[in-house]
Amino acid sequence: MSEPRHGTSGPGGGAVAGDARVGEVDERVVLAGIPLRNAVLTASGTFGYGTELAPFLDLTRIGGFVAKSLTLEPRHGNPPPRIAEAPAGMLNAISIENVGVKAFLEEKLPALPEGVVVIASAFGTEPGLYAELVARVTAHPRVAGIEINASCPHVKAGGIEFGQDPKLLAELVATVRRATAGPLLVKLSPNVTRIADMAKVCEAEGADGITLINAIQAMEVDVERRRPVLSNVLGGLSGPAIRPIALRMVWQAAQAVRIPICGVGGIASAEDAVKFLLCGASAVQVGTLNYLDPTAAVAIAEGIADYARRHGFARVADLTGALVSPKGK
Amino acid sequence: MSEPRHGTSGPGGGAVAGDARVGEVDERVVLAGIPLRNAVLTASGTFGYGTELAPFLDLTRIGGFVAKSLTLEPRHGNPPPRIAEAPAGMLNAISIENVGVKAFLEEKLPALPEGVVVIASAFGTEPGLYAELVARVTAHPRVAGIEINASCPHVKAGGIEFGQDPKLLAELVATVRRATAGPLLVKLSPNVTRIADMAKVCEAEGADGITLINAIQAMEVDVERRRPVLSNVLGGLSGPAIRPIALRMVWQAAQAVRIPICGVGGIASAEDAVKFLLCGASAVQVGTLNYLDPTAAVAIAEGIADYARRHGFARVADLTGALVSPKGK
Amino acid sequence: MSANHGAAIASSPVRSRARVLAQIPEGHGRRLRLAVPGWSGSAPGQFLMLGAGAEGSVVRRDPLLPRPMAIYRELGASERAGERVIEVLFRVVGRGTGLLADLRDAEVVPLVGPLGRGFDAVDPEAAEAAGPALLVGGGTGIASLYEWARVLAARGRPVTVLLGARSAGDLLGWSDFEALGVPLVAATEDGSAGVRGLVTAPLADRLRESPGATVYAVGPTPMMRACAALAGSAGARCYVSLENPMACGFGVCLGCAAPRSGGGFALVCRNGPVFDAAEIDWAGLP
Amino acid sequence: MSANHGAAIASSPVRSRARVLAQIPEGHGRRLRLAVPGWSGSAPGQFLMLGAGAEGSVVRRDPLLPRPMAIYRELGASERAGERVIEVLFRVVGRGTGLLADLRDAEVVPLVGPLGRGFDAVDPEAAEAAGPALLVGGGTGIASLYEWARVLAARGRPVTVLLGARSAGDLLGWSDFEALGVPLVAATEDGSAGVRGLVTAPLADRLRESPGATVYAVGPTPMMRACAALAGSAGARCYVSLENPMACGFGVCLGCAAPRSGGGFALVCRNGPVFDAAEIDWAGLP
Ligand SMILES: Cc1cc2nc3c(=O)[nH]c(=O)nc-3n(C[C@H](O)[C@H](O)[C@H](O)COP(=O)(O)OP(=O)(O)OC[C@H]3O[C@@H](n4cnc5c(N)ncnc54)[C@H](O)[C@@H]3O)c2cc1C
Ligand SMILES: Cc1cc2nc3c(=O)[nH]c(=O)nc-3n(C[C@H](O)[C@H](O)[C@H](O)COP(=O)(O)OP(=O)(O)OC[C@H]3O[C@@H](n4cnc5c(N)ncnc54)[C@H](O)[C@@H]3O)c2cc1C
Ligand SMILES: Cc1cc2nc3c(=O)[nH]c(=O)nc-3n(C[C@H](O)[C@H](O)[C@H](O)COP(=O)(O)O)c2cc1C
Ligand SMILES: Cc1cc2nc3c(=O)[nH]c(=O)nc-3n(C[C@H](O)[C@H](O)[C@H](O)COP(=O)(O)O)c2cc1C
Ligand code: FES
Ligand code: FES
Repeated sequence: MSEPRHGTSGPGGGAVAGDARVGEVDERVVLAGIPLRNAVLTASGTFGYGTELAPFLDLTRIGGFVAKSLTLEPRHGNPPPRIAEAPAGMLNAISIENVGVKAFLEEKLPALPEGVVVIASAFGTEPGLYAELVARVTAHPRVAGIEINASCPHVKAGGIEFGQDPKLLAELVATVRRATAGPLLVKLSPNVTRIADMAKVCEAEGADGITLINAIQAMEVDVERRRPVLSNVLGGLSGPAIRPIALRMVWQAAQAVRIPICGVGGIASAEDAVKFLLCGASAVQVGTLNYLDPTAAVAIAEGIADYARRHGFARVADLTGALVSPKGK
Repeated sequence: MSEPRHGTSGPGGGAVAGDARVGEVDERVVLAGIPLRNAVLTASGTFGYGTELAPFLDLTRIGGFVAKSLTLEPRHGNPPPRIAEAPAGMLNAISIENVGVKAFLEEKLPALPEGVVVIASAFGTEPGLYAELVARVTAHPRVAGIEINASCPHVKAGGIEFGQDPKLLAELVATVRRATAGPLLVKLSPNVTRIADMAKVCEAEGADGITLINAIQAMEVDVERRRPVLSNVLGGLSGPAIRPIALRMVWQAAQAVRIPICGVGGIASAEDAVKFLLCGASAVQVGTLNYLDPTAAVAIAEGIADYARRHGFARVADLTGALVSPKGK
Repeated sequence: MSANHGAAIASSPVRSRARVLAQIPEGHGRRLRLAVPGWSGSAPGQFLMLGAGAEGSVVRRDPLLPRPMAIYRELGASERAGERVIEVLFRVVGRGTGLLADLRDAEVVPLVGPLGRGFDAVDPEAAEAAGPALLVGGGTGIASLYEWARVLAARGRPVTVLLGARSAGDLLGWSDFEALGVPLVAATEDGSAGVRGLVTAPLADRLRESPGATVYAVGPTPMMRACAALAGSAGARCYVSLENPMACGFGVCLGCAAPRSGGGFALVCRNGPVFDAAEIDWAGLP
Repeated sequence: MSANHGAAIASSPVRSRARVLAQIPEGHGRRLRLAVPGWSGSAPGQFLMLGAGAEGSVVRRDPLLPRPMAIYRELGASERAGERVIEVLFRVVGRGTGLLADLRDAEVVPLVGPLGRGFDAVDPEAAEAAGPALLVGGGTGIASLYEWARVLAARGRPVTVLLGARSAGDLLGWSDFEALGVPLVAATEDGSAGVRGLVTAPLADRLRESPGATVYAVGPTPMMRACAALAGSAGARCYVSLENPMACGFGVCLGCAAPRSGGGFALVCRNGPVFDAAEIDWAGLP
């Protein structure tokens, strides 16, 4: 399809199974209370502050984007090298370099065209700092929702990430929940034994939704120099390589909680995106692929609608959890 | 190099930095008390019982192989489909189909040529069953050592794997340790929050070494049929895609324990293997690559020796942990 | 016992780097002619594992796995010593076959083979039997039957080849089969060649006319199941060649398991790909 | 403030699918001529992100990332509407450039560009300045200088081009620079062309002879650092173009950070790749 079409068929209406010609597909989905034009968002850290991608795609043709994770103050990242290539993926160790909340609210948001859905990403070293940041960002009219990046090492807990410990995570979600009445997504770390347990914690503490997964902790070595490639030694693995792991985690989380899930991890095609929806995601995020093809997110949104039409779904929202009888595992 | 050469240079002897012509490289390594001709083993479940690969490579040209995981009784695996392709990798859900310990000892081992180093892999649903199996296998003169596959769901602990819970793992290792005085490796599950904790448990309970990683839990979906590709829904991701994750875990474990580590996960070249050695592995295992190229393990062993020579290491064993000043992370 | 994968491989396989001699579009499929160093021939019904795409100057790991392909024809020694020429017939259905279709002359593709147990190895009576042989091929399954038809005809067996496909363009290798000079029947779903409909109809006729016949059927699972049923009710033996997804092709990944009627699993790559249809639990095949 | 990546891109970039017009081996390197639909030209010093290999019928995800390449030459409109022809010069040093070397005529390769801030955008005085311009290229860094030399010469600036490389075969684009008719100096480490030794020696001479000169140096980090030092002691401005590994090329992955002398980081793809040498913390570059 060339243009996203809305409403004309509406809930339940329209399409006939197997027939691609009749019926228009309703692409709209609602994620954690955020109404989206379509199910495709772009992932934090892969889409900057939105304007960078404007030369390549119409920002109003995607569901929205999650901005680079913010800290209260502007922050410099790690020294180079910060990235490395990996089989069907890449490693990164940027460490939340960002313009800070002030510049985000006063420079970045106003620079965006009307009608672009922005989800702010919050990052901090203590629950209180997350909460303070969220309180400041949530007030801004251009912010449709907030995603908290739980992959930050907790200062007081010796390097372990909030997202890796149920107690730390519960404290973080509860604290942030008190700071905003708006849509709140918690982005989980994949570096855990049982993702379902972490999802339950988010649900219990009042999160409106879960985003998973973040990049998977990994390492690369330069054998000629006999050194780690990244100055930070460890980095996050992203890209197609991690997609089957992300898909598994989304499916496991979907079995465990009722709150909506946003699926991220290696999505490189509409077919990939559909897999996440079928496994229980209400929306998806495209990340690393933006680097290869900054126009990809729009094409993926269109491809999802085509899939829905071919398979007789009147609404993309109906694809969520439409996997046929998976054994409970 | 055409043939593995032994002893001629000996510990410390021989090579001169940067000069590839002088000095012979001693390829021998010792893993958990098992003397190996070279540092390259092949991974359990990817090399059958050895004889299957005999048409393709000289079994005495590799360090040895880890046989398919055994259970006390012969066992059928999952119904098809059991495998799926993934970006730079594959998924499998075989579930330890094997000939059972009796046929292994009486048919498989005797069928192997002299001089082939065999490590048996033990699998069970309870520590007692692992121990009984290990006791029977350890007695056989052809068994150089035992690797216990800790990626089995514990029957009494509702699906959680031994390798995912420190207490279950401690009980398993302690029980099996009492069943054998021979070299004992514990193969850990990568589906954990902190691999270092699991490595420490193995060391504390008397394991002679650790093998990591096993395949990473993952999922693939057939969008046309809207079903999981695998009959078992979930499967294990292996191949190059997981190499940066495996390398990270080997490095983290090496920082945490003194016992030797055998590195596995996506190794597809000598360079890949060297990365694991530099990060602290005493030996490596080649897995999925055997499917693509059943001759690869020998070429990788030769390539490691070439690397050692080019970089002025007299012994491949000296590559273990030879990463230059990685930041403690 | 199904977990015993010790069955012997017919002729010892090699890992080799094949040279592309030609890639010839053929109807809706392609014919790939390869010169394989170290290849010492194969038995009818055996297969090989073909790397997914050319071995370029840069190794790429996506897609990762090799693709199982029947050895369609053995064309004998090439002009280079120790090298033999073989052909593979395939259709582009996904990424792997898409990359095979991109192979250009003189490019190199890694392969492992010959693998598996062919018709002679699985059918103990094939060597002596004198009764009529009905070879039924559907879709790309046709590729598994050419060498078998040639060998049986050479042994003086009365051979009839029945090929079924969606349309005329899917009747791969048709002229090669014609050249064998054996009775040849085509059935296409759109009637563009031979009789309209499924190949099982002409098979039913032949079974009635030829008592003591043996059926060798290779094609989509439903077709093989139907052939087995027809043969069964006619009291004829039926052998099939299964096409499960494979990772290794030589018995170590255990990924190609097919359920046995007696319970447990057979390895298609090692115990097969040719099986006595009665051995297979057809309901358990995906 | 280094975390502010708002700097404007010179001319608006496009994502396009380029057609390979020719791939010409050139000494130890290769010249790739591309026809780029939607391309509207670039400023000297800008670069593009080139997909690692041809866009085949099958999408392969290994290697994954595109490769940054300088826009060596702008050859104007092609015979097709809305399409322009550009050239890239590269050397095969790894997997990505290995796959670029495999590109054949008429194959398609995805690209994004033009990207980054070129010489004019970074050197405020370049437009008006009349002093001598000393362009120093090392290795593949030569590729970033041709268009700049052409533009400066057209503006009537006294331009001298100094090219350094390991040996004559690494002096990519030599004849193109000759055709510009500007003073051209070569230095090779093995003496196979021009003066033997590093290009910094002739640069030192020229700096002495040409007061008020501006140095534009592109090449390996040690070379650029040396040029910056020479220029500094001669009281000349020095601009360099950095080559950090990149994932996106347009300012969103933050992977290409270079340490600033003032502290913090600059994004090579967005704030650069051209920088005033004084802005860079050379000790902090890998
Ligand atoms: C013993 C044997 C002989 C075969 N002989 C032929 C032949 O002569 N000509 C021919 O065209 N095809 C043949 N096939 C089928 C062929 O291997 C598959 O069609 C092909 O692997 C899938 O196409 P693809 O790789 O492009 O699909 P992809 O989607 O890229 O395949 C993805 C994965 O699924 C596996 N797969 C998918 N479908 C099949 C299938 N039907 N059979 C086996 N594996 C599959 C692939 O091996 C790969 O691992 C044979 C299969 C087997 C097992
Ligand atoms: C702005 C800019 C302009 C460039 N212009 C040219 C040019 O005109 N001609 C040319 O030959 N080369 C140029 N390079 C360098 C070129 O991008 C690298 O040599 C190339 O990416 C690495 O080769 P590879 O991909 O084969 O190596 P690989 O080993 O496959 O690269 C692995 C990863 O490291 C990155 N990488 C490795 N080395 C470099 C490097 N030196 N610079 C940047 N990224 C690197 C790659 O992008 C890739 O992500 C330029 C680099 C930049 C940043
Ligand atoms: C270079 C880079 C920077 C990233 N920065 C962030 C970030 O600031 N906050 C965050 O929540 N996730 C960040 N991510 C993770 C992505 O949002 C995404 O969760 C992950 O990359 C997996 O998706 P993908 O495989 O589609 O890229 C970053 C990823 C990359 C590659
Ligand atoms: C098909 C298949 C079967 C496997 N079976 C076993 C097994 O029985 N026991 C075991 O410990 N590991 C098993 N593994 C895991 C491998 O030994 C190895 O740990 C894992 O595949 C990662 O290494 P690789 O990426 O090199 O394959 C299996 C892997 C595959 C792909
Ligand atoms: S394909 Fe690996 S065992 Fe059959
Ligand atoms: S390369 Fe991505 S920000 Fe510069």
